[in-house]
Amino acid sequence: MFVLNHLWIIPLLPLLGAAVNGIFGRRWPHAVTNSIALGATGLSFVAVLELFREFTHLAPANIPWVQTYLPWIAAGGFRSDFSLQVDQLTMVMLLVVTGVGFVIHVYSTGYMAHEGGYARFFSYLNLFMFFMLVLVLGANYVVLFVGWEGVGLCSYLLIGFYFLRQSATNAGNKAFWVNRIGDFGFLLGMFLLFRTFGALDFAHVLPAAAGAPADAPGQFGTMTWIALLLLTGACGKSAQIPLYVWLPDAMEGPTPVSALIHAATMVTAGVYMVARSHVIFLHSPVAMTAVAGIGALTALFAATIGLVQTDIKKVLAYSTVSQLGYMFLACGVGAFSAGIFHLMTHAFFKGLLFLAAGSVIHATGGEQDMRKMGGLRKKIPWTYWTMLIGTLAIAGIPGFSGFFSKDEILAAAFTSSPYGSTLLWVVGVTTALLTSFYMFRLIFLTFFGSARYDEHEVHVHESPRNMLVPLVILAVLSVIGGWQAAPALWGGVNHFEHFLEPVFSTAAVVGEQMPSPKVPEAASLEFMLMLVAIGAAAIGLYVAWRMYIQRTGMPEKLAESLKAPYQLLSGKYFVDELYAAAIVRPLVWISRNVLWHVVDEQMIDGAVNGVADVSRHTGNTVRQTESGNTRSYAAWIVVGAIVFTSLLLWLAVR
Amino acid sequence: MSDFLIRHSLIASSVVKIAVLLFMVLTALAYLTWFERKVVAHIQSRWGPYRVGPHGLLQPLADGLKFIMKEDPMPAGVDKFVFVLAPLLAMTVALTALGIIPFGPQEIELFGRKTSLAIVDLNLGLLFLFAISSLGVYGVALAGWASNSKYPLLGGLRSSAQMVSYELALTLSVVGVVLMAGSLSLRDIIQSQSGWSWHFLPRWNLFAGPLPQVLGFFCYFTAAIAETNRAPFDLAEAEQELVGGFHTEYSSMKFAMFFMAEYANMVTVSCLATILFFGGWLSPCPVTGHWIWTLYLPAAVFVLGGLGLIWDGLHYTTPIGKFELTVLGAVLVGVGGLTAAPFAIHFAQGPFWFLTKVLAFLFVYVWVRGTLPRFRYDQLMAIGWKLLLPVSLANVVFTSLALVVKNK
Amino acid sequence: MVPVSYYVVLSAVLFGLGIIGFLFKRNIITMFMSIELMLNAVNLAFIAFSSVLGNLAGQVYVFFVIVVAAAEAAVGLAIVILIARNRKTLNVERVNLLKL
Amino acid sequence: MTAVLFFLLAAVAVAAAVSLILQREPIHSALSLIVVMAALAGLYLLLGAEFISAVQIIVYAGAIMVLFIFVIMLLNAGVEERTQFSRMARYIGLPLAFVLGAGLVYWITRWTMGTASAASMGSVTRPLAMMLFQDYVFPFELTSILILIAIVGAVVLARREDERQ
Repeated sequence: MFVLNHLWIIPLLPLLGAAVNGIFGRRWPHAVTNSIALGATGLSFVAVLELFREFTHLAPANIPWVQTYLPWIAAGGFRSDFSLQVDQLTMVMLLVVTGVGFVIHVYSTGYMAHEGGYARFFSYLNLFMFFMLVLVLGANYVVLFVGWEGVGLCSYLLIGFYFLRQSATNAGNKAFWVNRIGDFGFLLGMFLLFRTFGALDFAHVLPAAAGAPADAPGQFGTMTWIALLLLTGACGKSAQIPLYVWLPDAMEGPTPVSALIHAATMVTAGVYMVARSHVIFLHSPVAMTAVAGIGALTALFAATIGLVQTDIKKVLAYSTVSQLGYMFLACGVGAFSAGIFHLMTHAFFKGLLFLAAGSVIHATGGEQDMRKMGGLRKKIPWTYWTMLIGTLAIAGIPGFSGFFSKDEILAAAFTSSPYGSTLLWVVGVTTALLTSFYMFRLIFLTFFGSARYDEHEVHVHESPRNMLVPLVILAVLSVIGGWQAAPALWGGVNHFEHFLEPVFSTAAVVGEQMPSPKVPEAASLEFMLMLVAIGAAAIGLYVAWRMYIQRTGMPEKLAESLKAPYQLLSGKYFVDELYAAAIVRPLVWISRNVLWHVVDEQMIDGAVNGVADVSRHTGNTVRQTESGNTRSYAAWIVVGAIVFTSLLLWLAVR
Repeated sequence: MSDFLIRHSLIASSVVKIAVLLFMVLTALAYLTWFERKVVAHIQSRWGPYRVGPHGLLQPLADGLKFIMKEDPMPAGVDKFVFVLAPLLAMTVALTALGIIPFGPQEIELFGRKTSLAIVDLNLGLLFLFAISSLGVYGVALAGWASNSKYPLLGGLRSSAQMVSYELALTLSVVGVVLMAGSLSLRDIIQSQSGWSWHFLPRWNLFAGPLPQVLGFFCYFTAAIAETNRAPFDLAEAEQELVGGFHTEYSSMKFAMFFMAEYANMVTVSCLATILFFGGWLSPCPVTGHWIWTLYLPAAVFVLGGLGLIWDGLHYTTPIGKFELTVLGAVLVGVGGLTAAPFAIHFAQGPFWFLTKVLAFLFVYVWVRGTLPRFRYDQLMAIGWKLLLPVSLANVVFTSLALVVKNK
Repeated sequence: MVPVSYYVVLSAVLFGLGIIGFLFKRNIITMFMSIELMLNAVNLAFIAFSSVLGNLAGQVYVFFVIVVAAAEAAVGLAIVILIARNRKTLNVERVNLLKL
Repeated sequence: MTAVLFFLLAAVAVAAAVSLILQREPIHSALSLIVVMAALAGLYLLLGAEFISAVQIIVYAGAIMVLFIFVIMLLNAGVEERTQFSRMARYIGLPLAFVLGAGLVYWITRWTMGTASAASMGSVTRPLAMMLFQDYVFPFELTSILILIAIVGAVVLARREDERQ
């Protein structure tokens, strides 16, 4: 029961690592920095494992296990403590975060070995771990929000890690601002929550919400508003339409960062939050529909963009966005456990893919454009194989983890009523097809065909072992990561879902108030859907093979023939430009011409200078009395004496 | 007439006492100058005044005549008011101080009113004595300032600084006695010293009490000499460096006033020394038992002195001398007989012993002047601040400690 | 016997005179004396009240006032000497560098 | 008897205070002030505060004023020049002083107070000492420290520059 009683250990270790590295690391050799950073993360991973062991022996009555450390804010009726909480959902997140995080730390020691600001990088990374753990461990929305903002900060710092590159800093700012919008919504949601339930602890809010009456379909009640506001925050953090624009640019950061923060952990915080407050969402059909719709739309949208990207990391970024859409879709159709399941598997294979991509970039000496690669299969076999596994996983090839999670989501989307619908399912399947297409496109462009780079300049070399080992680990995980759900195929029990049952049981509770979310589905139907999904994946694979292995001239022709759509896709639907024209430029104009020239210069400076002038002039006038003549002063003293004495006497007689 | 006097007996008696005291004191002062000159002369093995009268006994008269006769110039550019005020002030203060001194224990009957042998008998006598004598500095300072001349100014500055400095030591050195007597009234202080230790040693503060006030007396007397601007502390009127000091510009009666003020101060200080440390009017020998004959000591002294004078007069060269000395001797014998008379014998004791002691002190004054060289100014200040002040403070502390121990 | 209010009135008058002196003398030393005069007036009031109330505290306070006056005189006159030494004058109206 | 003495001394005190103001020669002002103090000492005697009156003479007349005169002699302060730089003091100074004084007198006369009884308390010296060294011992020590500080300050202030080293 040690770790359970001292939950604070888990987040504190990375914080210490961050502090030590951040303060002293600059003078230390890499070995020391490594040992500290890895030690901190690894220890907290071990602690999480131990926690898991203890957690399994915990009586169901004690779950969620809440530990309150010290009161933080106590203002009037509002009270918020530094309190951490553990339940099954948190457990999963903890394992993912610390596990993948540790692996990526190990990878980073190899990847960043030749970069400047080594200690700074690891200090940021540890700091991110700390905040992420706080986020998932928080027992109330406030602590969760602290972690939420903290990871946002770290993401900003790490995107702008190469702060000498203008693009990097811009990307960092962009991420920060876009997240602000989401956080604004999140805050409003929290306020509304507090106003409705008088507390922000999950322990209070969720049961209360469960007890509260649900909004009718199409009704915009309090629940709906809360849910929608929270959804805004989730969209910001998890890069959903319309706030996804920051994630692709976030690829400016070092690849491990992309892997850890912008694929595996942080960007899934939104999903986590939605799942955490699933009760509220379940109480508002509108919100559920919104979640599902946004998720599906994002998934398809990002996938289409991913089709034509040439930057290897950009492709992965858009695929991340679309996968996140998948998760939202899952939550939107009430299959929260499926969403979390996909979150986990996605953490495995997308982390793997990013790391592998990083390895490729590392191998080709910083080259990110796939058109300048090719034929690397022989040169960097380890990377090739692991990346292939990751691709298979994400494409949903049976037996790999991605297959199980994606299949579950699609099934839920198709079957679960009232949320599910055929349309959602179709979108999901299409997305799956596109996904497998662009992923295999990536593989073929990178590893097959003839080398399109200059052999003499670029000496392709396999990455060092401390980069390959993480790849292998993640590859293994991407394979077996989904097998807990496997038994469901032959009518067995889905262990993962079963494990998360207690958390989402409230969904069942709510379910009694509305048409049951899941109709008992016929195994045959299930099987059918599965086949369709596999088929979609296969088609994607085949088309990619046709286009990039057999008839390599085809893509250009295609681009020629379908010029407009191609431009549209490669221009990412010109969303950035749209935002720039619609929001950014007006804002800048207003800031410059109104806020700066009018408010700041006229009003604020005017007020300050005015005060200064007034005091100066009064001083000038009063100064005349300071004649430096003692006798005048004496006279003044007498005046004071008269006033004072008369006052005293008046008081005495009155 | 007489009943008027009786009705206002307070004023009347005071007036009479003042008149008598003034007469006696002024005469005494005059002859004090003669005394000093004689003594110093003999110390320096000279004859001193010899011409005017036998043994120069009429010299004071001559001096007085000279003072009165002399022209009294008012130097140019002096501040007239202050210039005149200064000597008056000095004189007045000096004489006023004498008014508090009690000369004897008994009370006398004046206009049906018993009053003591002092003009006033305050229960804060000592304090007022110091209060008045602390004003003495003004005479000197103002004189120095008003003369509008550099030597007086320097002298005045010096003496005012000197007096202010030594006043501290003077006052502090007395505190021991006051503590032991537990009173500020001179009469009480004297009374507190009555009695004998081991039947022969009078319990005077100098060598009796919880803590013999030897230190106190040393400080007191040194400071007193400085207070009165007497040698060796007479820097205010150091002829060699400042011509005449603060009274350079003064002449005739004004100068005489300063002169008299100085001697009056000497007398006051001597009286105070007698009172504080030597048991005032108390007889040095117990008048009880087989010491009873000492009651006749005054008479004996007077008679023997008178007889001696007569003998000397008979052998004197000049006829006037023969006459005067014999007459004087006869008067003395008469006085001696008077004091031996039963109705006066007890009354005579106090004044006799008191004046004897005072005379002794005055002799010491002159003796010191004739013996010691003058101090340098820095030495003067050093002695005042670095020697007398600490010592007298220590004296106060030790005395109070001794008292505490004794009262335990 | 004299009513105490007479004494207090006298002290008030002396105090007022002190103020006038303080206002109308130019010589620093004389102004200083005026201050001393005011202190004395206050002392008189103290003593008068202490005697009418039969409470010696008033006299104790007078004692303290005198002590403080002594200290004040010591320091103040030292300052006066400095002023006279530096400004070569004792007229306060010519010692007015501290202005504007 | 006391009434006569009171009015006598009071007249002397006021006259001397006036002359303190009117004299142009600092030393004359000083002398007038001494007279005031002497008169006040007499008044203290009338009020039965004999000890304080003695202290008044010793400290004020005997020490403080000597210091004043000493400084006057040292600086050779001549007749003060009647400059009129301070409009404030020139025009409203006198009215102010009169307002204050008159106001005080007015208010005082409004109160009815007992009569001062010198005889009421006999020799106050002993009880005064008791009070001073028992009830007020702390302020007493404080004043002693104050005096010490004043001495040091005066010495430091008054010594010449070249004596510094």
